[in-house]
Amino acid sequence: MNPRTPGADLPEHPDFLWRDPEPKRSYDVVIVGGGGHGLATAHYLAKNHGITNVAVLEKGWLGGGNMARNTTIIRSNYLWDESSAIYEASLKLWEGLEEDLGYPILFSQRGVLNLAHTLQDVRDSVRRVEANKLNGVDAEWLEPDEVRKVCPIVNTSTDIRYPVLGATYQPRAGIAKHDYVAWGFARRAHEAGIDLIQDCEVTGFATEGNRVTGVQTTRGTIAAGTVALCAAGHTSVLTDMLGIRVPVQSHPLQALVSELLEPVHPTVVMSNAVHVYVSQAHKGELVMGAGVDSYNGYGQRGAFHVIERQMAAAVELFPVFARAHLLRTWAGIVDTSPDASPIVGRTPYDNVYLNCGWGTGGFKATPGVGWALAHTIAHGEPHANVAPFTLDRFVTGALVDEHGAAAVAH
Amino acid sequence: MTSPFRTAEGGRIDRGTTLEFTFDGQTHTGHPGDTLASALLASGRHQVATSVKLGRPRGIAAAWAEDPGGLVQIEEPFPEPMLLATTVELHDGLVAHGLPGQGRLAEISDSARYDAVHHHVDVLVVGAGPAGLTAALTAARSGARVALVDEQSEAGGSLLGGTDRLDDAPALEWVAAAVAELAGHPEVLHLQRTTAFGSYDDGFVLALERRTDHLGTAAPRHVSRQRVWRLRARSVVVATGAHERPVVFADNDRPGTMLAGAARTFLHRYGVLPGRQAVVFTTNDSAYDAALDLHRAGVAVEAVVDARPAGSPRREECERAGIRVLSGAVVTATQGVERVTHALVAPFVDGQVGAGSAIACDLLLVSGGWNPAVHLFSQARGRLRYDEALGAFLPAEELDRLSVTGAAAGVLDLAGCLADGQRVARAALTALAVAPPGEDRLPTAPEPVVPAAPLVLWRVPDTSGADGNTSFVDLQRDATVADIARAVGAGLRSIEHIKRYTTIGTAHDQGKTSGVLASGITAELLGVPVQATGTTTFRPPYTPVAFAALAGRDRGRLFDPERVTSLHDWHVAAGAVFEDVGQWKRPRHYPRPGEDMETAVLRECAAARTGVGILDGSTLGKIDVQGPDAAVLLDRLYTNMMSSLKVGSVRYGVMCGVDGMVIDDGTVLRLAEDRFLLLTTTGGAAKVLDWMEEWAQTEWPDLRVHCTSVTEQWNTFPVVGPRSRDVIGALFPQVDVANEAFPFMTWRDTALDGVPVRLARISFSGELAFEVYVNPWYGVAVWERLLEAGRPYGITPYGTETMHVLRAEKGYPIIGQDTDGTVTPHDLGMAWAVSKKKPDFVGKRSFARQANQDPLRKQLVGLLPVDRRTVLPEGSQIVELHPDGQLPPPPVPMLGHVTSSYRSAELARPFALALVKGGRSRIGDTVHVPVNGTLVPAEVTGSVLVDPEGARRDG
Amino acid sequence: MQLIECPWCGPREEVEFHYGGQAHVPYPDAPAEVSDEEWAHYVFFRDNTKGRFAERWCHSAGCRRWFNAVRDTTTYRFERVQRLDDPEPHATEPARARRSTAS
Amino acid sequence: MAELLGTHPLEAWSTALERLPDTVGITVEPFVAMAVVRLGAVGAAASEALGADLPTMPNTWAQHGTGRAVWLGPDEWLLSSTTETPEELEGRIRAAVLPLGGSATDVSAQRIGLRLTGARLRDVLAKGCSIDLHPRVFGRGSSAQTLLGQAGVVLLALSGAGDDFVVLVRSSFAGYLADWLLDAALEFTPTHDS
Repeated sequence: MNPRTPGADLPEHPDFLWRDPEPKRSYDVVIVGGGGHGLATAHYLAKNHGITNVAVLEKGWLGGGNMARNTTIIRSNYLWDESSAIYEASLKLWEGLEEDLGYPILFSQRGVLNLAHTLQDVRDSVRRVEANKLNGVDAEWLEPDEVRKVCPIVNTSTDIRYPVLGATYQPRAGIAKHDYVAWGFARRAHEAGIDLIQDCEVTGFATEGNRVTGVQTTRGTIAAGTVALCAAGHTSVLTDMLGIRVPVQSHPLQALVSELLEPVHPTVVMSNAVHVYVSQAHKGELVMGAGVDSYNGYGQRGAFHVIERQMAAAVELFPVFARAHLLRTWAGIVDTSPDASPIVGRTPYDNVYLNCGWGTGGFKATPGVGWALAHTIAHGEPHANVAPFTLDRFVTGALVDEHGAAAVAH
Repeated sequence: MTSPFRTAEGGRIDRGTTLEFTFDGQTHTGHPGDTLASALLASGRHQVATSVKLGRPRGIAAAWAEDPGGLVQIEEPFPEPMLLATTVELHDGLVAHGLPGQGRLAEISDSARYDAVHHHVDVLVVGAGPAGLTAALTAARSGARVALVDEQSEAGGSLLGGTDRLDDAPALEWVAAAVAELAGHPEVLHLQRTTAFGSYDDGFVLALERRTDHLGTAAPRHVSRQRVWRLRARSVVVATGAHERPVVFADNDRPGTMLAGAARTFLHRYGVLPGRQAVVFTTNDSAYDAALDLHRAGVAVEAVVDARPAGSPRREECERAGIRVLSGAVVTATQGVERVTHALVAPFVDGQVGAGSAIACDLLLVSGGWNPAVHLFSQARGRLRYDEALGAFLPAEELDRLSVTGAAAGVLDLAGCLADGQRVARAALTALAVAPPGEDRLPTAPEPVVPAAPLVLWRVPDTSGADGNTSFVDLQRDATVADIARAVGAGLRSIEHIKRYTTIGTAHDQGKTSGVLASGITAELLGVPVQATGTTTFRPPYTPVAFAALAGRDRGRLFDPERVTSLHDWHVAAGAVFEDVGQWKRPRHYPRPGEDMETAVLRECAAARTGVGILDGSTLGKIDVQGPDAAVLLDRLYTNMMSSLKVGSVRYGVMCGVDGMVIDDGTVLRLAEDRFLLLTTTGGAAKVLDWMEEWAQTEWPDLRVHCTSVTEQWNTFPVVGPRSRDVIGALFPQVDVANEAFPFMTWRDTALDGVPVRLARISFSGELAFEVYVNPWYGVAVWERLLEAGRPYGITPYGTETMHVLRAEKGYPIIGQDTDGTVTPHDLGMAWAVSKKKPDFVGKRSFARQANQDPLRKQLVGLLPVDRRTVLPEGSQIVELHPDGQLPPPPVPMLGHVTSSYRSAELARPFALALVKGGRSRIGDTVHVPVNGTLVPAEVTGSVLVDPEGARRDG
Repeated sequence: MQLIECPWCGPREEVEFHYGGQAHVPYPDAPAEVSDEEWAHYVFFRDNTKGRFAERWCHSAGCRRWFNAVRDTTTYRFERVQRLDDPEPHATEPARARRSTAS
Repeated sequence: MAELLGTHPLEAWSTALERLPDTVGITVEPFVAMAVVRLGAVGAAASEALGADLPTMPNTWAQHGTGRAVWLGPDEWLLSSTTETPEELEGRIRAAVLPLGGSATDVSAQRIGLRLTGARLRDVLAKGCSIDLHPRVFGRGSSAQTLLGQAGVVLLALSGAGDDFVVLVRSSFAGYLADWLLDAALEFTPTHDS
């Protein structure tokens, strides 16, 4: 028999992951949302703070939202101090996560290139690289010939519509296998005695003054000492129940995957001007993200013209992709905020914490925000890494405007 | 090589022509009409590849897109990864090989053409089988606009693989007549080799037409290889048939194991015997046709193994033919190495497997029932229900504009499909208020033998001792019953988790045969109804589509429009180096032979500062604003007062978003009491017009004002420099260009040879300057006249780079370069442009927010590198002065960044503009700018470095 | 890819339209008099309804007219479109009383 | 001095366009005066002032004096004139509609026109125009502002047979659209291998 194709399969999952418990009547902490952020928060509550009387409520299946739908890019080369701080803290955790979780999450630090196609792209890129260096984030500016060395298949010829003028490069950036990450956190949380409750949709909250006393669900009312909302695109559905206004809008964000291909793409490439971001995942499939659909949508699907435009950009920048095949398309629901930065921390309710607005940054922030949110819950004080991302920055005007500064999405 | 398994006659191949192709390095032959798979089978080859994970031999198991076995890599005529041998039409010179797992992309770029076409119809029928053809005929006969698309090379669907008869003649004669009739209807579009791969809202269906693939190297290059049809139908009829489902048992992946229906297709359509000695294992009646047909074709059918205790009414037929029928029995495993040699058959009573025996065979046909191809229905968000009797998922609801018919709707007999296709088409027409045709006769199909109820059997209990580790559910992923059992044992309940744990359904075929099996087996293991387990979501595309096909013609030059001014050809001829500004191509500089950009720009700057230069500023956005309330609208949208501007005068203005951040700036010419001409930034033109219209339409509909884009209506040529007055004076003698007669920030209308020209004293450089506005019809002519008039003064065309240097020396910001969406007019030092008089304007309220009062807001200032040599890279960050010249360890606090930086001919040193925290209060300070590892000291200055007193603008 | 009914031009492809977010969020009559918080709500805060949602759209590649629509954000289906001068009152429930955002 | 010569943005494309077969004919329309008219209520007064009716049905155009009147929006039209200069046209229209609260703007150079004729022309347009151009739907007198490829256009049907159109496009996109059309027409061009 021929040997198996190297790389074309994945490590086995463990023989046991978690059990499906019946919800108890009461928990010290109830985390709403069984995605990456909720599960990571549960893990660090137990690991760092010994808080284990915790329930994670998931309306569907664990890790089934954006966690299962994103393109798994992990990087920390954001412009502003506040952003690079949380994402770099997260990246450092990623670097030890396989060990921490005892799970083969396939974190692969293959680097990320953010291409520049216009003189303004170049200015913005240099600005970001210089800021990253001063913040201790690995970053460099590459000229086109250096870009070609890092990723030979990028079209660096000067006669294309928007020639590559250079790129920022973060060598420590990379990708991981999203399901493995979610399940790694879930298994650890389960082992710590935390209840992971699936098919449990929150239908309302019982409140007394400025406190939430219980969470009403399709599986009964659950009393809660502290509540953390980690519902990403569905955050507004929950905050509407609480009468809290949150400045997030939920949009479809599509992604797609090709068939398995021999290794051709050694890194991660992102381009804003020619909108494309692509990596070649562990089995050999090309994983790509498309643009955010313009309108609000909870449908986990988008319009196909967005995909077509994405393909045009992909073939323009990577001519060798011409006959790769689109195998599957899907969409997540990204919760975007006015300044393209997250909203984490206190709410008008003393015992309710908010975690949303991550837009396209949610996956890469998973361990970082889990760590910080667990700390915030445990101490009743925002962790330094999330402190800047308050809800009331929109009132004071102290935004952390990542798209204003041409931050690279995703 | 010969084709020993080719039948003597029959099939829909052109035996008169022989094609040569190469597979795994071996040369084979076939005929037009063959697929790569049928040609390989004809040569006796079943194994195509080895499996991705376990390296087990895998062969052709089906006849079309549902085949989980036969993945190939195409090498010639052009490398293409991972196609199914069953869907590759054979052509001369085809070179391919089996694919163990990963496909290979060509190193060279694909020169084939691809395109997309929009097409609108009343009724779109997907699938040209019996139901689809009938539906298409009914729709066509009503005179409606119809499209019929089918993925195969010819119409007929399941009829191509059978011996059915209609109107007492071979059914394919009816197919031919139907196709001919459709061709006669002018409003019918009939496309074969066209796969509907995506179904979206409002009757939008995407289909991929493979136009030239089957022609191989003979494909004409000016015709697109593949075409995406963007079909917009008022009503969609899905007649996509059904996929036969296997039953899972030990070593069910061994080559020679094939779906029963596929064997019939290979026999009848391609004239190929898939084996010599067959065992047929079934849970339903349909496989009996395969047994009988193969028997008639000379295959020794050793046994029909029917899992149903009562067997089938067709048993007698088989026994008359001398075929042994074992009812209440199953195939438990296969034997063989690279090809089936034996099927292990055992009695099957109450779900228990008894002692078995081996039956020799080189072909094992399997039928576990049929899965309706509900993909397009499900993609359109139709709900599915599990049908206990069929053991399959069926449409559970009627969708607006989309209906399902025939086998796709669970109708599995020919007469039923014909009637259903007609019924659905007539219903669709009625819903569209189109009168269904009067004359719409259906062909008569023979009465079908009433079939016995099928048995729903997902898997045969594994008695091989392998514990389900060789009972394959998803062959492409090497995923087995044991894997599902492990997933369930791990605590997983959701089919989505099971899919991710086992990777079932994630491969090339996206679970066409494995999806429902996985649901069934999972439900069994969990002890829940299949309905509760459900399926994973069906997502587009139905079958894989090449990236290039989706990119279509939006590649190369057509990837994104290139916008140019009427002078573009002149710029090219003048040797300009261009810069992309939005979609515009703008000359960045005009190097002379031997000049690099730096020298060219220094020369161009010197000309503008000491003599005269000329710029093509035509890309600036221009908006004509008219109406009695025009001034009111401008007062509300600009931070400064525009209503007080006098007719004949010009004013610079700034616009902010509601958040108080600068979004655009430019000059405003008041043409009349009720008319203004606005100039915007090049990149901001569309945005500003949209912005103005949005406010005017949605917020202040009472205002009597109209905005019209006139960006391309006017060429704009700034003539800049101390000698500009001489040039303008010379070309327009009728205009009094004296400062008193024609002061700064005013405009005058004049004409040149009868062509109206507008002159405006606007300066973006601080120098004496005149902007010349003219209809672009005459742009080149006027530009050349200006050059002519300027020759005595050495008039020098300059580009955006010089424009930037000149404006930066004067501290004029470029919105989007010196601002980033977080900058207010005050931050730019433009409080003077923010009206104190106006009660309100868009953005004003935000200025009062706490963060806007912060003394440490970033402000625009100048930076002068102390060494007078270093050109600070734009984007550089600024830090406090570190006297020891060493940076402390990170994080190092940052003060701001360099937004613009140039070498100045005028200052004879480099300079920069920067946004610096509390910048204006730091003027005079020295800060550090890290540049490639060294700290460059720079002095913070005011932002206006040249002619701060503004003495030059009047010449 | 949807067909969107422009109240003037009739059904056109989604790509011809520009999305304008929540409808019926009026510019404050006297911005100078509203609190920072009220102002922030006008500038940054919009409903993010799951289900029927009153929105603004502009037929930007066609007649360039803005219009209102009621669309279901879960199915994306347009329930109806209205010209801005449509006298009919808009079709969404009034926003419920909100808690303060300050914390 | 010599009189100022007009130059057309598509001069460089003229030979390529001339080579096209009649089934996909593309010719550059001569420069004509064009003006955008904005007018709230269109009634007898307007018709009288303008000396002609403005089409009030969306997606239509009508002959207007020596030129055309194209519906662009509920209060917006594009008027052209083959006999007036741009200034004359704007001046006349503005004078006529100003008293009625309207406005007029010279846009003669804002767009250029291409005449598209031939039996396969609809197939060419279908490669980038998403609206239904079937003569049953888009017959003579129909017009649409829409996208052709990635360029915004105004499309006019001049015949009832779907074989005669005028496309108006922003001048700065003219080159892109010409390239796009030539590329789309390639398969209908009896060609040497391209």
